[in-house]
Amino acid sequence: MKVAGERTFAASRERVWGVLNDPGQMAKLMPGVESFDVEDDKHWRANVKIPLGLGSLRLSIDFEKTEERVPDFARLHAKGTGVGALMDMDTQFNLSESDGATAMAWEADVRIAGPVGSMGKRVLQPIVNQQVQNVLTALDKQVASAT
Amino acid sequence: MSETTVAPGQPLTVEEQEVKPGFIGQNVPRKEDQRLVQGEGVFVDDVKRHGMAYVHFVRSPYAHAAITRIDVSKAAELEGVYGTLIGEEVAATTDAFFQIAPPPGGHVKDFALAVGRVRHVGEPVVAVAAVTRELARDAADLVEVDYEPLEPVLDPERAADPATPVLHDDVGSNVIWSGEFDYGDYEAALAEADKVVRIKRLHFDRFSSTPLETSGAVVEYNRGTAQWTIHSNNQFPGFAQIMMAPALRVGIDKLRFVSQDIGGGFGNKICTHVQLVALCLLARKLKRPVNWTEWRTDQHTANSHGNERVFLDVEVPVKSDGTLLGFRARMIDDCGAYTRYEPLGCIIWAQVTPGVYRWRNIRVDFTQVCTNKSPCGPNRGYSRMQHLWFTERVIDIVAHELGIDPVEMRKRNYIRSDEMPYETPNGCVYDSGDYAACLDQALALIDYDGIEERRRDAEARGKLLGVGIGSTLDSGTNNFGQSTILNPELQFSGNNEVATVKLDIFGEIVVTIGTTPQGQSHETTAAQVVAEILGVTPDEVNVRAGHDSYWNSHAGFSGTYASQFAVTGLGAVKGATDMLAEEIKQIGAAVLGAESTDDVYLEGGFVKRNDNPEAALPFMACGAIVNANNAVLPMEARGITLNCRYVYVPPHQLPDKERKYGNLTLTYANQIHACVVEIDPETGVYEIVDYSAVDDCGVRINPQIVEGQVHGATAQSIGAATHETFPYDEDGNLLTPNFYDYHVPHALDMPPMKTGYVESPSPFTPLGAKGMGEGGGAGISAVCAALQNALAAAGKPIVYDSSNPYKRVWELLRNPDDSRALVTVDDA
Amino acid sequence: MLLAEVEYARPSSIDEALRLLSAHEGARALAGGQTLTNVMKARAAAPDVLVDLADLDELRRITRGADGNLIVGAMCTYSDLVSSAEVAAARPILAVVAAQIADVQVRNRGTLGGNLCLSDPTNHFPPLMAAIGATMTVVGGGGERVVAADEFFLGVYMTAVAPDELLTKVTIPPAAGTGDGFAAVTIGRDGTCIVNAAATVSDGQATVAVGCVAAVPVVVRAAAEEDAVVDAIRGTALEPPDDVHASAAYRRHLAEILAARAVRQALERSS
Amino acid sequence: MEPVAAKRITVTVNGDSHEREVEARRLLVHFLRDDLDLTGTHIGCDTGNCGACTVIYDGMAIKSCMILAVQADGAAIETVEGLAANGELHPLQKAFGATHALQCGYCTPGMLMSAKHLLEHNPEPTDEEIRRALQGNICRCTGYVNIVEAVQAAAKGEVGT
Repeated sequence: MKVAGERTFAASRERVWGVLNDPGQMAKLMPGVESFDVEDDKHWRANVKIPLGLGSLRLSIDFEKTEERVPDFARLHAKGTGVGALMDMDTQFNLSESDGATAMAWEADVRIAGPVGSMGKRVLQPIVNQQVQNVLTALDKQVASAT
Repeated sequence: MSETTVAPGQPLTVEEQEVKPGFIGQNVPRKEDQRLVQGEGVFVDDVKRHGMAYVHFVRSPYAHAAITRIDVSKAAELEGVYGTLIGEEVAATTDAFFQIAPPPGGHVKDFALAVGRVRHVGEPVVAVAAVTRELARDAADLVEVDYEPLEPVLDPERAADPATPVLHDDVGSNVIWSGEFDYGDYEAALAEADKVVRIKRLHFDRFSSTPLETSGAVVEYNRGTAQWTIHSNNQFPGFAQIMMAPALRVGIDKLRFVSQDIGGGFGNKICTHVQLVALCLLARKLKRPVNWTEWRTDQHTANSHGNERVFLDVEVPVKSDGTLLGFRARMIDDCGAYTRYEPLGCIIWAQVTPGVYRWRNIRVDFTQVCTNKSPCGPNRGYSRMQHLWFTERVIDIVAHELGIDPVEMRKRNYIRSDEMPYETPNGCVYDSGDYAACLDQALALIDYDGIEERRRDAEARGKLLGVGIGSTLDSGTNNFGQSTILNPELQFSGNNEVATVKLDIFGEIVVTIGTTPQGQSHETTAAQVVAEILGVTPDEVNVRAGHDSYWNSHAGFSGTYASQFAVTGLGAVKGATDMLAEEIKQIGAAVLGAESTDDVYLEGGFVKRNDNPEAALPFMACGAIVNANNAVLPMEARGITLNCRYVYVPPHQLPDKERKYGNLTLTYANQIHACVVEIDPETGVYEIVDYSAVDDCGVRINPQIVEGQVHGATAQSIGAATHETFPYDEDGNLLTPNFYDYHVPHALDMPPMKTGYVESPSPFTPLGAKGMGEGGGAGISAVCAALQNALAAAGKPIVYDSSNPYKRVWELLRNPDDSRALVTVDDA
Repeated sequence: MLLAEVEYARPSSIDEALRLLSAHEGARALAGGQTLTNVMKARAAAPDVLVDLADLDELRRITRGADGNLIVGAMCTYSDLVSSAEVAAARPILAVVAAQIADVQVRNRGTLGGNLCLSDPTNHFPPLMAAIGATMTVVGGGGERVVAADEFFLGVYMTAVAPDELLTKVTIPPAAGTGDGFAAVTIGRDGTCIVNAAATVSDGQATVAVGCVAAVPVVVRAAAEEDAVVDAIRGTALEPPDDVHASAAYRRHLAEILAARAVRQALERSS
Repeated sequence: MEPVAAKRITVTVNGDSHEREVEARRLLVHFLRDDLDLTGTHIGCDTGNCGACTVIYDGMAIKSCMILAVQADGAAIETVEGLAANGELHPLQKAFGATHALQCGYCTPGMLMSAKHLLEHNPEPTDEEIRRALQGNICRCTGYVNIVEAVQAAAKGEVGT
């Protein structure tokens, strides 16, 4: 399932880049993070608990930064495993600065398998959209508060 | 025990077909019902054994991936877990299943569990056995499997491209089988044609009959005798044994198959030998009986789907009056990830090469490929359904494009009753039938003459009304020799079924058949035939329920599949009963002092002298004398056992492998369906408002049961034509893995159904009957044709797919030209 | 399918239920269970504790308030709504829609509260509640609060009801002078909704809520004419999910057609 | 009263009272089939769509795969095994046989229970009402034609003994 969008921040490209590439701040972006471990600057692992009305979905997600061109482009691969679900995500963003504001063009390809996957896109797509919104809102806050 | 068989090729004599009026042809109540309406049937999950373990399969979440690590330790440590089974153990203790395809397609390595690589979502990777169902499921969640995902192959049209990843490295490509079928003189047909209609692409979608009872088994292993008892709902034990025994490296008699009641099969329960081998290994390893009951989601993701087929570059030479001269097409069949009954689908369609039409010049380029989807297998109408849908779609499109009335078009091209028996261009012989008469009845049942008025009435209500016709040929009693056209090395041909009929010591008549019925009422119809011949009532005939290979009343092709019981099963029952009748008469004649068996007859459970009916010997006495008092028998009568086993063998010959020519099946029942739909042009939502199905299966042993088969098969094809489909997303996830998204017609979805019949007795079968269980395919064609007809008023889009959910109908309404681009008509 | 291990309690009072819900992390209220049980069978969700509301009779009542409002307890089943004289008198559309949900067996168990708290995008009731201006009474440790339908649905499977709260009743204004409509395209007759729309018209104004096109019902208000409503729907620039039953474009199209049909029904019933 | 992972329950099935200790997660259908050996109630799907497991629960037709056994504590349940009385088949059972309303027989117990529930609430149903009442029960063999006929025959008392 592919999702993509554009977002503009009233901040310099360096600041946005800083937030996006600081694992510690990344952790704050993700919904329901219970623990976050940094193995090295390219590999992180997070245990998240995504809230669903029917009981939350626990996933352990391994992140790998597969490509990066400071200060405007990075690609991430994320592989999540949990009871009832298997998540596989490729995401990338492109930053461009114009008169003080930074535009972020992002896209993500999310694949979900397992029983949760069998619940159907009808349900999953809105859930993914929701989580993406949460991340972006959190990102706004982080960028605003970052110095 | 006496035994007789009919030698292949030996024609059945005429008087063998003459059956006295009596129980045959009557709606006698079903013997099966008494237990089934009380919930006293024994289905496979009802079988329980002391200390039985419950098995759960850990299945692949990926369509295509390498297995890099399997760790079952956490699962094994869970209290209540008896043990596990993984691919390496399977590969070490069994051989890969026998492959029907010749090399290189035959190099597919198929094991009971994935070995090193998974090839479809839902493929079993690990088996876990525990003390309860729930614990087995819990333990499965503790099994750790690491996968390295590979690019999935999902599009059959691109599977053969060299650039596409290969599923089975030993095969070297994704092509399982391919061959050319060339009959008549296609070039001459092109030359003779006034017009040539070309259709770029037609698609027959995946679906399955999804029997309400999923697959399952309870397997016991006897360590002392090294024999397995397999209580299962497998519907073709003969085939399962042939597949399993070599894989398990044991003799066939080590595999005892037992079943009583089976909750629907429709072909979908033929290929469970794969899971059964895993269960046999577990039962032996764990030293305890094991129970496996497939979940619905597993049935959808990993059981046999009906073959998906694409028809490309279709070319139809035709005279301007609509006379069809022939057709040419490229067909690509998608058999999924593994070949378990395949590539038989590559030849089975050829039983009905020209459909019900007088097409004489045919050229088909047929290729079967594998993809990362659920393995395919027989599904009610197996392989013929796809092809017959193609012929009906072609007829309908040609009629619409040439502006010829579809009814006229069909009548002009139907094979006529006066041409029966009719030899097709590829040497198949249609035994009997009157397609035009069936069509007339079907049209009368939906009041075809009033259709234009109903069309106007629908228009007034803002609806588009359309009428469509579909046909099907239900070819039954396969000649397995057709498999040698695919693979000349195969040693399969002909067909057979076994029945044993005995008169027991206290006079009970006991019938044992080799079949595995799943609702086809074999106990009842067998009793009708036996009662007819022995002069008793069906109530006095005890037919054993189900199948048990230890009854020794089965043969290599025993089972219930491919529309043949009325011929093979009842042929065997009739043969055995005729033998028993003769023996009873011998005893009677001897005891009653008659000259010969011609001087006595059977009536009401007695042997009676023709000249003096008062002189009568009860069956009970016959049974007692032979079984317990035979010193009184004259010497010449002492060979009599009153236990007669008969193997029915149809008069098949080996086909010509080079020409792909010969008679591939014995009988051809047919059905003609007519359907009226109303489409809401704003939404694409449509409703079937009128429906008729007319059946001709020769002599109807039990009309009510025949009609029931027509109803059921029609419901399945209406489901397939509307909402039942198995689509996959770009990652190879099945999007309809359960009945929530895979919508099966329920009572409110089904239209009022009108049925009629024509009886054209088969000249080739013992009772003049024909197999008829798989005739429903006509419904898919009828619905497609009705949609096409209704949409003619909305830009004449082409109905190009067998499955037409609302979204597709809306697309046809929105962009009629997209589908119109599929068709061109050229002057030849 | 088989559930993961779970604990079970059947409280005899709302307070007891609330205590259990707040005392146990991962506790979920169990109403009719016609969806929750299935999701648990698939192990797509695994609550640690199920708090069965079956014994809370006060949640099973259907009454009329002094103001004429219809008050439906959260544990009332679809069958209760179909056969209720109060519903027939106050807001018949509730019974009309309830009778279209799934099948007899499910209607005998499934509850209004469960349907709303589940907030599955294909459910019938969320758009209906939004259109007819129902309000939900939610109780928790902090006492009781009333939430309008517009604010009640937060996302797929997510509502304003927190894990330690309960939806106790739904208050629905009487039909007086208004007309209601409901239109849906379903998979087979009375099957799962592909798109559905509910509408209410009163004094020339229409409130229309469309379901299955977003995480929560999409509500528009416009003049009570089909064209105005269609324009309003178009104005929301829907981005519906694309799945096995319908493309986004098809859902977008159906949203307009069904909204118009729901309004047409509502107009017929209001006059 | 604290949550429990297992519970001792008492359930009346076809008039007989049964007391058992069950895990909280055990579905009623598995309780009937595996614990009480009442295997006439079948399972055909994972999602509560097929109705093969339909039983009558305190007078209501429900699907026993969407309710836990512990929820049924104190309930009175009727299953297909309870339809026939003193060796006499229920009129619906006779009608199903007489009209060939079953083939494989797997959906039949659920169909019979849904039909019984219908006739208890609506003794003279129309064909449309019968189809609506059986909508939650999938049959893959009969196309429903003869099932509707059977329920109609039973309603009209058109079945002999």
